[in-house]
Amino acid sequence: MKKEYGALVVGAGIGGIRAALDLAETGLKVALIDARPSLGGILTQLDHQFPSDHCGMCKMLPLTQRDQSSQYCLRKGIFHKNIDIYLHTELSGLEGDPGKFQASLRRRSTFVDPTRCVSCGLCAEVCPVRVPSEFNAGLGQRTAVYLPVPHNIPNHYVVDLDNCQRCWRCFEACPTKAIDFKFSERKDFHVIVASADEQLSQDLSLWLKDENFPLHLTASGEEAITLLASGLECGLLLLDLDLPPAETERTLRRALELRPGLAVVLLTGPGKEEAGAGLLELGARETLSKPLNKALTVPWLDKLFMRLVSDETLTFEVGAVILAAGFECYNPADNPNGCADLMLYGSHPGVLTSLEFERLASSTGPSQGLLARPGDGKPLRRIAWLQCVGSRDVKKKADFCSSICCMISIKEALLAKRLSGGQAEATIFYMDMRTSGRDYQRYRDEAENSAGVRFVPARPHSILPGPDGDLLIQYYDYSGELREEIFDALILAVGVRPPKSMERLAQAAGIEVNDSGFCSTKYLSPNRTSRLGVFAAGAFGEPTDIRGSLLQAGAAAMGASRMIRVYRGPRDETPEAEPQYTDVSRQVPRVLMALCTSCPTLERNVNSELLHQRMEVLPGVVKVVDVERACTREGWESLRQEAEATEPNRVLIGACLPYVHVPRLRELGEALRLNPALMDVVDIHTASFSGRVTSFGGHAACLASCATEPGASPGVCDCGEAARTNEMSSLLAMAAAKLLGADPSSLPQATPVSPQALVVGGGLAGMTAAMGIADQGFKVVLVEEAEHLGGLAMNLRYTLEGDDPVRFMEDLVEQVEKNPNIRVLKDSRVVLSRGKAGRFVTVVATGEGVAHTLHHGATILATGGHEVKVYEYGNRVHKCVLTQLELEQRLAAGSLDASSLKSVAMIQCWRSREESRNYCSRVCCQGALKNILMLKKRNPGLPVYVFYRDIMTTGFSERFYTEARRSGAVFIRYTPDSRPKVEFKDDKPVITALDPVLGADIELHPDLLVLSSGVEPSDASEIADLFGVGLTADGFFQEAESKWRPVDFLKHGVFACGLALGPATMRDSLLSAKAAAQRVVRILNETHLSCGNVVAEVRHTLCSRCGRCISACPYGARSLNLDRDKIVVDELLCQGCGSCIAACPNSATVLRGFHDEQVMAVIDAALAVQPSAAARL
Amino acid sequence: MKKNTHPLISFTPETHQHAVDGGLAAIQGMVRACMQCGTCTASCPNAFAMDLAPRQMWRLLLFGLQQEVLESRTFWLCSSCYSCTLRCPRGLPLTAAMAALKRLAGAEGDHANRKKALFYQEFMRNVEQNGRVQEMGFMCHYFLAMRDPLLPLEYTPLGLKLLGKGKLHLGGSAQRGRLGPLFAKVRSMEGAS
Amino acid sequence: MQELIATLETQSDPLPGAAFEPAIVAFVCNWCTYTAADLAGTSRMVQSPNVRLVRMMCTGMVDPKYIIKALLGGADAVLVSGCHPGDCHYINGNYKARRRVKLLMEILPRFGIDSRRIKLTWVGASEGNEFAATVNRFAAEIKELGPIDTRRLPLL
Amino acid sequence: MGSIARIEVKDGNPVAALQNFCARLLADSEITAVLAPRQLPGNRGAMPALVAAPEQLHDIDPLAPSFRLNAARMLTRLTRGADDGGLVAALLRPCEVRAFIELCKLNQGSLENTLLVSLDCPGAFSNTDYPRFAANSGDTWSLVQFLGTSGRGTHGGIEIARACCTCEHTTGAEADLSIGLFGQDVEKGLLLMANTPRGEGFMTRLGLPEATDDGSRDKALEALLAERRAAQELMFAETTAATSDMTGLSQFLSACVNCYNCRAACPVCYCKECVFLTDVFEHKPWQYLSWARQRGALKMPTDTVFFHLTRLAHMSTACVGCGQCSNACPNGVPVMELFKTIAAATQKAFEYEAGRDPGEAPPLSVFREREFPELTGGLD
Repeated sequence: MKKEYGALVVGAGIGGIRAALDLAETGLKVALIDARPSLGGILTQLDHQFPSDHCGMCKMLPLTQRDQSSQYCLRKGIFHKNIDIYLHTELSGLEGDPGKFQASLRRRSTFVDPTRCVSCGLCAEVCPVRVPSEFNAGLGQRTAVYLPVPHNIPNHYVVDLDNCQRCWRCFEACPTKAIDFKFSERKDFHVIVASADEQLSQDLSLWLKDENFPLHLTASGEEAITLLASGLECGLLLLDLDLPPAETERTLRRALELRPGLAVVLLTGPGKEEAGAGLLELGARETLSKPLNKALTVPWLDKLFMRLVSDETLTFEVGAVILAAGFECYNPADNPNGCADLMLYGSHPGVLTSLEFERLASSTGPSQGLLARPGDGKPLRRIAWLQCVGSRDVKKKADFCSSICCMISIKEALLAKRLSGGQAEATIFYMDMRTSGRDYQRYRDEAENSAGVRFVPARPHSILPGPDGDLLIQYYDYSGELREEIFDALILAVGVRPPKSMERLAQAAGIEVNDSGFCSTKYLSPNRTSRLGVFAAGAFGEPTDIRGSLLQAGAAAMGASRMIRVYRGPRDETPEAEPQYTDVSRQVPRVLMALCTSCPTLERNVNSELLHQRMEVLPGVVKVVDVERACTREGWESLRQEAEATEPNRVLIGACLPYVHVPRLRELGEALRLNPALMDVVDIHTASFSGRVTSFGGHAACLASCATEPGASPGVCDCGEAARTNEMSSLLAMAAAKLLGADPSSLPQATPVSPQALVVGGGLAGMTAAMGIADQGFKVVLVEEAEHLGGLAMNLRYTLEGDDPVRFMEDLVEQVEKNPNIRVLKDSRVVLSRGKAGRFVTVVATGEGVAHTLHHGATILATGGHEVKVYEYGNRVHKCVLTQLELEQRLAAGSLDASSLKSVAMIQCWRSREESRNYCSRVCCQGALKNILMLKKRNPGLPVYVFYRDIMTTGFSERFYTEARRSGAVFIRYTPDSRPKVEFKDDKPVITALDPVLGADIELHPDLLVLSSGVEPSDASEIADLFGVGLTADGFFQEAESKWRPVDFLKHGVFACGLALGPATMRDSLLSAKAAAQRVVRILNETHLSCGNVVAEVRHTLCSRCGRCISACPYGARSLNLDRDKIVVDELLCQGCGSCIAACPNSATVLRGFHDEQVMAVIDAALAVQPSAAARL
Repeated sequence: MKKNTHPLISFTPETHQHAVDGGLAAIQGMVRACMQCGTCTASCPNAFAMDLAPRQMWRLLLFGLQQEVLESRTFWLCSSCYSCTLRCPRGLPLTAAMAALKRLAGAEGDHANRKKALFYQEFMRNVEQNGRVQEMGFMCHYFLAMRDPLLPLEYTPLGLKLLGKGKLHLGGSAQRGRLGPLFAKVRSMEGAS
Repeated sequence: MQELIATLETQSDPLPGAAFEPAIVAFVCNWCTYTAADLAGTSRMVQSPNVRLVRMMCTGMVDPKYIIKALLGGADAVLVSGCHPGDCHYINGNYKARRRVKLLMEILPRFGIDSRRIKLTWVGASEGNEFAATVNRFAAEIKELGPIDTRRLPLL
Repeated sequence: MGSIARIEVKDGNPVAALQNFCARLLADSEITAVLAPRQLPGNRGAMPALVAAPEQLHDIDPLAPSFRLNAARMLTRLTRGADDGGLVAALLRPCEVRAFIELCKLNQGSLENTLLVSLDCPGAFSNTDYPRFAANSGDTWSLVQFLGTSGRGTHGGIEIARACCTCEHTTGAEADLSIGLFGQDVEKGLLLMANTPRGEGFMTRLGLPEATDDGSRDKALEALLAERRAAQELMFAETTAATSDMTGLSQFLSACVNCYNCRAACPVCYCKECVFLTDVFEHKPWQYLSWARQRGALKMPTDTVFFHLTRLAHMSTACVGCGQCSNACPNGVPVMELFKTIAAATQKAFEYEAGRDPGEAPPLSVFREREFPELTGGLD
């Protein structure tokens, strides 16, 4: 099987999904694979994300042309017409060059046929195996046949062959025969044994007698080869290494020549390890140690057989590859130094990892969201978090910060408070609280000040068992006092590690990994791996949070998309045509109802005749048909034929798992030329399963009647059947009522797209974004207010990582200015903008007073920021006071002689991380370290004192903090309550401050005082007004959603990136710029943008123009057109939430698919009393 | 210094320079990467008896306050259990630094420090020879080394008390000399680190 | 149409003395509670059969009319359930829904519709068990409360 | 407290004094017209008239205890989208002022284009009662006597409308200017009070003599409000008792014929067309039949209770209690009683008062992230 895809995305966590969506939305076909049997990565296990402390993943779904993808909870799964998903699949090799890679994949069988499995769970009920559940992070058990994630769509059971005991009970229990252990193929699986060991041959033939494998015993390699050459359909060759070495090697080579890919297993004895290793390299599959014993050999052989006949190898031709294999949580039990016991992890039930805590707090977790201690079930009321477990620890091979744990712990502390109704006391023990995101500090402050979370800067080391199963934690506080506290639980904020499969994956993809085992990327090309055409997305290249992962994924998608376009030539000028549907708006509704009869439960539990009869008399229903197995292609084919004959203009399907059928409805729609919005699938399966004996909306007749029949148990009697039939009729009637009222008129006309982008701001982010768009063949106008391109980044002289930012920026400016697709307007500003996604008209005025009118389909705002001006602490009065950036420039220019200095002091977080600039600027810690290391390089003995609150060296920049410490810089923590005081004597600063470690005041007389003043955004209020977007309290752009839509605005078609969006390093700016560029390409790539099927419309004759809908609309999709005095809806901005329809008192605004008439008819149908059992027929 | 008395320590670059020139520089180098997490203090079984918690001592050391460091009895109380070294997330050779401080104090310190250094030296020599402390022999050697005729009198009440409770061993040991190789190994390891 | 009437005529009144089974109409949002309900269903969680789900895109689109219609039409109770605060797929629809439910809570109970018959809950997409529990608790509560009299009365 | 002036009354005729006042307004260059009640021919009461010419002011009678319709809706037509810069001065009852403010929040009218002048309101007779009152006592003397009693007691056996008896918003401090009657000797003079910057501006320009507040108005008002509140409590209690269950409500509304006059007369029911008159409620024949089958019998026309409950949900937070619904009902359904009772509850629930403050957003248009925890059992 060989398929062609635009891109292959490895890893279907959020990073992979984001990258896949970004590419799929631009029309590229994407293969999305994951080694796990489920989608969603680690986030399937995490229910709560700050700052909302719930989920919001669905906000990642496409906003335009949204009917191309699923419209349901993204944690449950995703469907997109351009994405093919392959689960349980790993990349095994990547050959070729960008534009035309040959990717080989190995797809491990789950042994369950997804087209048959109805997730009834009978298999798991009979499975005798119990192993720790991965989904619940080991808190709880699962069976060997299990649901990997209980809430996925589609959700099919999988067999974990490694833990299977081969009792075949699941096979027998499965009502739909979905489980396939290939019993029938055993007789064709010939096993050849080449061994001179007679005992072994005898044993094998005895042991395998009952397994039904044809066994061929040969005493030499020659014989085995002869057998193979004779055309025997051999499945496995067991090759004994006790045969002469030359013979074994020859046999192996020959066997593989005759049967490429043949499984050859080496039987090794003591002393043969080396020979075995050599033959493995030649292509042998694995080794098996002699002497063999039956208890191990038979299951092994059996499972090997099942793997060999069930697993698949896939080959794809792909233009580019995105690696988004995510990360794994550090397991304290894995610690090579054996410190797990010190933490009591694994030995005390109250010591949990943060992942385990997340599962405890999850309503799908082992305690269903009840915060109770595993083991004794004690409610958790005193909980401690211990930061940096497995991070920032050189002894645990982690000279990096995991970046996510601080915020996770704060969130978990708040979660604990919430879940316990405010009763839980939460304490976080930390070294530095790394709240290094735009709004993170405020989140922490709220946790501390409003919610009462306690933050203790200490690192407890001794965790001891306390009384009553509690934990005793001892620590020295900053004053040197020994403290002991009792806690119900200790949560270890475990750091991240590269995925366990990293080595294999890196080898298969041909990429390099860094010292920490993550994918190696360069600081200033963060989305690239060491191999051209292979990109890193998500947290694959550096530990990062959701927001960072999505930015990284967006950037990777941009890289891949650009690569594909570059190597595959200009884009296809004839994009796939949107399906054309027949206009049925003038027809009388004709509903075809199809009921799936594939499930045995349905037949057994429902009175099908009665159901048919009831459905046939429903208004509008022209025909009710049975479809066998609607879940299969054949089923749909028969349905299509039925529909072609009946010519309905509405189709209602009663089946199971409605979400699964969404893609099929599209196909059926295309075949019938009927809009899928006029079709629906109802889950009748769940109702058919219920063993209950009640009817809806009336009185349970059956209870009374059953009572009259002694011995009749509920659910078996006819009344149970009647109740189920009632429930099912009611569900179908409701759906039919909704379909009947569905608006068949065609959607508003699609908006033609102006294929040009406008980028406002010519700094690093703006230029990068412009390049990202221009390189993909679209015109860009880049507007810069200043007379030169470059912005803030032009002031940088060096980076921590050793790059040359000056050169980088000069190159970038040159590339931008030379790019034929980019038109640069310097000394210019936007004065007017109108329009919507796809069609903006903007007027730009240049310094000379020339006005340019631009037509563009999308806009990127990258207005940047600057270092905060310092007017306190003697800056601009005393020459000895500098900002970090000024120091960097002076050091680079040589105007400051480091060797002449006697001591230097730095103050971090100067006037930031407190109101009114209550955010971490992200760049100052790195800036300070950069300067420290430069000073120390030039004058190693120079004393440097750094006053800091928390050092925010997230990710791999942590190692520079270590380096700065090693170089001898002294770091002194201060709090906002006791900040260092600066006075000047003889023009020299005198700093007095409290050293919290010593509990003593210190006084310094440095030559130079360097202030980390942080960054602030350029004043963007005017631009924000012009484009109808929002700003945060700090003047940064307010994105649509800080985590899930990090570069979007609520107003679609306008995007932001760089420093204007929030404090950012060069790397951050590059990532957000590339991600934003890809979002723009997504719009420009279309010739027309059409809206979704669920979209709001105004009935102008009824409208009183009160404007309630305008303020109710969260997307700004509505406005009052003053010229026409009408409320107008921008159908591209409208996401179909229906806020407007509830706000409108007289239904002057309506939502397609949810007209009042429809909803009220559904309510009527829901409340219709079904005939009772006694009265049926 | 456990109570927050906030004494004013005044730094000038000059005192720091002096410290760097002195013997302290090498020890500073051992603990420079310290980030004051306090794991060492938390792990130290003797921290309760120390006048400066280990974390505080490293701090003084990094500030270059040689006198304050050497006046402390903290490093003398280090029993070389290596807990701190094992647990330090920065992988610093803390026990070695303690030992280095002992040596520095012995070499450069004042009378009080010499006294402690000698006590420590004699204690360890005694242990190395006997496999455990032979209190009598140890004290005799210590008194001799101190060359202070009045010193034994200071210890007489304590000695009698211990003797009364049977806590003073007067001599003779089957363990004699067995710890030699162990001490040699530690010496070589500390030399290497 | 004749057939329809004919079928409808086969219905009989509830048997006297039979246990009361309430009819509950649940307006649930597409993104959170509907998926939770689907999860509860596909996971075969035991849940009360008394609830009919009416899928809305968002609780913010639940018009007060719908709730009034359901209660007058004989629903013994109405459940409105959506995403947790801060979680709304559409930013803030659930907050708007909360105000509307508050409004109806001030109106309908004054006419003898017990306030317990109107319920607002937040159930996230992964909280299948929470949904099942909510529904079961609610159904039990309404069973206790007895049937609403709008079905019985010759209402105007 | 803004400045206070005195409107002198000559010849014991306050109506003439107010006509004169209107003339002064009209003389101001900024005022293009005056909207005020004008006597209808044949003692039928007063209806608003838009007077642009001063000589047409002779029939203006803002004091007639006739309240044929709520003029707020009329004023919205004069102000929404007006752009010529001139102001319409409107002499309104307090409930009209408050209804107008509500309508402005809903973008139906504009406070920018009007000078709101409210009059202390002693109450008015229903449309059917007024002609009887006027026939009995249609002269100035009886009007002065009526004003003196502030609408208390019966006047020739005729009581003022119940909405007015139970009204506690008898003054319109929300208007730019208010005219004080209570506690004044209306044969001698009336008070004019400025409440807004615009009101202050006009006060200066009108050149009326300054007056001081001697407290007599507040005292009279206090006494009146005490009675009104007591009456209101009684009405609430009666209505609540009568409609405490669905049977009661059905009886209460039983005379309703679904004519929707109440909603047409309601000043804050601003919809161009009520949803109950749109295709949403144009049911198919089979729907009626199916309902009839479900319930056994179906009252026609349908949806009566549904209509009133929905209307309560839609407008009770904006209800100003003017009573025009009852006034308009051809079948004597005590609509006002029901709506005012419920409105008191819903407005209290949202700490809202219809018409109190133009800056106060309608409760269903806004929300807070944390509120009403009792609805969800205290859980987020």
